[in-house]
Amino acid sequence: MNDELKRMIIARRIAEELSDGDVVNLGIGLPTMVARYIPPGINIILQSENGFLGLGPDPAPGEEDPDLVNAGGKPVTVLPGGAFFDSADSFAIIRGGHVDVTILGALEVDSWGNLASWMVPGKMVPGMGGAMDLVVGAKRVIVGTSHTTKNGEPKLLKECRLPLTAVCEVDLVVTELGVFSIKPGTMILLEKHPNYTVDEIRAVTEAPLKVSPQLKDMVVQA
Amino acid sequence: MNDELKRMIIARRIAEELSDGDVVNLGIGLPTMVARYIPPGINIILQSENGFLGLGPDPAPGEEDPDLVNAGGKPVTVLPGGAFFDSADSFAIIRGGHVDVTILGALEVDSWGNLASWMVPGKMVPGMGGAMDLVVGAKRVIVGTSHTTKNGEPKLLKECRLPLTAVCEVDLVVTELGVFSIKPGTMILLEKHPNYTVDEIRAVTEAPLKVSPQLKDMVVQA
Amino acid sequence: MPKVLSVPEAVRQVMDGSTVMIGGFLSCGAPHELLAELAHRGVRNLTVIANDTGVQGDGIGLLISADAVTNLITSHIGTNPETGRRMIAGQLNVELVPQGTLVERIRCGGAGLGGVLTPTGVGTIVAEGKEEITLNGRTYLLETALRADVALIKAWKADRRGNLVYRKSARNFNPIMAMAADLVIAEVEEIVEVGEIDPDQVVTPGIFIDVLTRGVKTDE
Amino acid sequence: MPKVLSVPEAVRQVMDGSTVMIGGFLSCGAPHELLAELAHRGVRNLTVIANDTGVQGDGIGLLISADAVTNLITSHIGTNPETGRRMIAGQLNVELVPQGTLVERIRCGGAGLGGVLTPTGVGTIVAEGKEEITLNGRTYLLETALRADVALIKAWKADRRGNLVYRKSARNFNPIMAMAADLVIAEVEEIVEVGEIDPDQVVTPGIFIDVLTRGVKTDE
Repeated sequence: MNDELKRMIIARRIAEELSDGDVVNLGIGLPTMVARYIPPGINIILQSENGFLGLGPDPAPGEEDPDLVNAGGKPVTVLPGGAFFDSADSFAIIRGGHVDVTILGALEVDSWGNLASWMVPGKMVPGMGGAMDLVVGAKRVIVGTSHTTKNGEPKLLKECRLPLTAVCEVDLVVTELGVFSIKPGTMILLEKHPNYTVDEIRAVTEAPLKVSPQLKDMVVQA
Repeated sequence: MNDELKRMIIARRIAEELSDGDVVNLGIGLPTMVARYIPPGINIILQSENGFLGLGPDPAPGEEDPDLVNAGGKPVTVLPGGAFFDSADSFAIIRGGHVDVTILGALEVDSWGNLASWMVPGKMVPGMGGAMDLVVGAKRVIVGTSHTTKNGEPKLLKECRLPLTAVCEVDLVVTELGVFSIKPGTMILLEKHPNYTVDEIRAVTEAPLKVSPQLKDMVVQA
Repeated sequence: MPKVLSVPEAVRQVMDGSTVMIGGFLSCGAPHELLAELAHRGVRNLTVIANDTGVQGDGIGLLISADAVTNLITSHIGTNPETGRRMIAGQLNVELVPQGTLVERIRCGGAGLGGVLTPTGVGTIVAEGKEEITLNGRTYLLETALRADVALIKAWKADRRGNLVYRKSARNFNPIMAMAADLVIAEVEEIVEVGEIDPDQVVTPGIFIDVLTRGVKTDE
Repeated sequence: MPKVLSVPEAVRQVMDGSTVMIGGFLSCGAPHELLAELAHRGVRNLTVIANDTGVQGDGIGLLISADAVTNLITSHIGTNPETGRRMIAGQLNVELVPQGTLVERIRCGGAGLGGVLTPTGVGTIVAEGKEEITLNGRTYLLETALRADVALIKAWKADRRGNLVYRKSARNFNPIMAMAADLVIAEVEEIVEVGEIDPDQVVTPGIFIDVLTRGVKTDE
């Protein structure tokens, strides 16, 4: 699978998790793509941690407003019924449990629901930005990540080795190979890519894996 | 002296303490009267702890707005250049040291700068409202009070006996008999009513009293 | 999207024994219609968190006189002698909290914070039983978060998404309480269509509001 | 009443060695004119408190590249590789703080609070060396207040009293930093007369602002 296809499968599958009326924060990168796949009839409210609710689609070319960007600094729009606020209020919303779902990427995620997403000591230290608050504060934390690193190493681990973003907060992990829930110490395979066997998935997963009795195939078609 | 004259003398004298541009919070009752005596050319900004800056004069009869009241619930006006905010911001202003002067009454005030103003156990327990925050947070705390109780008991004590509003925060005490600064353990008489001797004032003051070498007469005429 | 309910329907969601935050500063910015209906309905055993208890015969005063309140967390009761009488008679438990501490404790409850360190109350009876923490030579009290089952708030205008704007000094505790309760009922003077409130002027975002109900207009 | 100064005059008040809060989120809502002038002037040894360090060649990135910053308290440096290089080379001390914690610490500094208890960072390296407090079974970190000598902020409009309004997502850290520094310099796109900003729409009251300076308009 090429990277773009993986990202498409993951974003599409995560979109199914959203319910009408949910307040959702989408991380930069892959999570941002989730917005494209939201099923018709489901209206969600996107929260942008730099200070607003009601994040809308990209502006038409030439209509960009430097005062209206998402948390990645990209020009966006605001929908009618949106609201702007300062960073203190934005994180009161986030930390206070007023975001229903936060969707973000991972360097590593483990069988205890721990997430590592913000630094590789000595190599890459971008900083945690709003991720620690989002993962601790949101009612539901969904991690969307490629199943392995570029070198084919597992990213779904027994225990994270990199510095953590938060402890025991991840609720669901979606990769191009499957959908996994967390039961402390184990990941439960809920859905799998139809072209892969459970054993093939297990071979690239370090976390202890159980298969749900209701295991079903992921929808992977665009 | 009748009560109204006392109050007038006190309010008038306190008004002399204010400088152009000061942000000032006036307590309910006597302190509210201070606004009437502010010298020409001195423009202060009044903060109302229920949520605004730029408190203006009383509204004309019939012009009262139930959404615009002072901390005593009385209809007031707002001046051009004012600003409304919520109670969290109001007390961020107060506690954060952004009020230059707070002026309030006292049940007792003592030689250490302690103030008691919010309860008489078993008798009267109105609650502290915003007073504790104001006294702790304002840069300068001026107490305006009659020199004695209705029964002639001293209110300027060695040590407060009633439950405190705050510890060691009072900077200046103004009564109808004099103006007093605090040097821990002592009150310094800075000005006195021209019709009273130092000994007469000492006789109705429990706090240890020193007389400033620059002692002068208070202005007591309206 | 909040439900738009009548005042009686809205108030039906407040149960006996609930913890209820109530916005307003004396009469100003209090949800008068909700309070009158709540007192009328005869709810019992409430824990009320509010700046004050208004005056007798109005606002929260109606709940006090209707014997609806068992516990009260507030900064000031001096304007309603009935509250003091009931407190002294042992019919009402009152926790007096400095106003700035009260609003920060509520803000903590809404913002997912466990508490704050405030210098207010150090050396007074407010400090009794509380942890004191000294940082850089200054002593603070650890004051902990407050949350409620229900918040009854009052705003000027709402749009159908529940975005709220307030008017003048009627804002006070309302926006802070809107964040700190499981169920938030907003009494508003007017409900406008989505898009009629500029996103830059929203004070309380609609995601906080569960129920909208129309009260009377105070500016008419 | 704030002084209205030119950008160079305003920036002259920032001394070598100062602690400086800088508003903005990446480029959005950053005081670009003040930052460009400050980098140009060659100020040294600053402690900067800001959400991020922008990108190379813009905003706070100019200060980083100009070697003006010795200490940095921030939530994110990933958008400016120069910041990371200097950190790894030991030329720049960086304290990384979760964004929600950073803004609360600044708010504490402005609001006279000593600190807050936040669940964010518990069990991570952010917790190292910090006091942990458990309340009702939940563990929090005690995060302490931040203040600065100077805050450089950006607003949309000011009136001559310094009352500020912001535009869209350019608000971010600006109103919070406006409360937390001894000297507050606001770069604004327009200065209007007193009375032209409705008191209900003021976001930052003018009492917080010491200096106003005119920047460029971003919406033209």
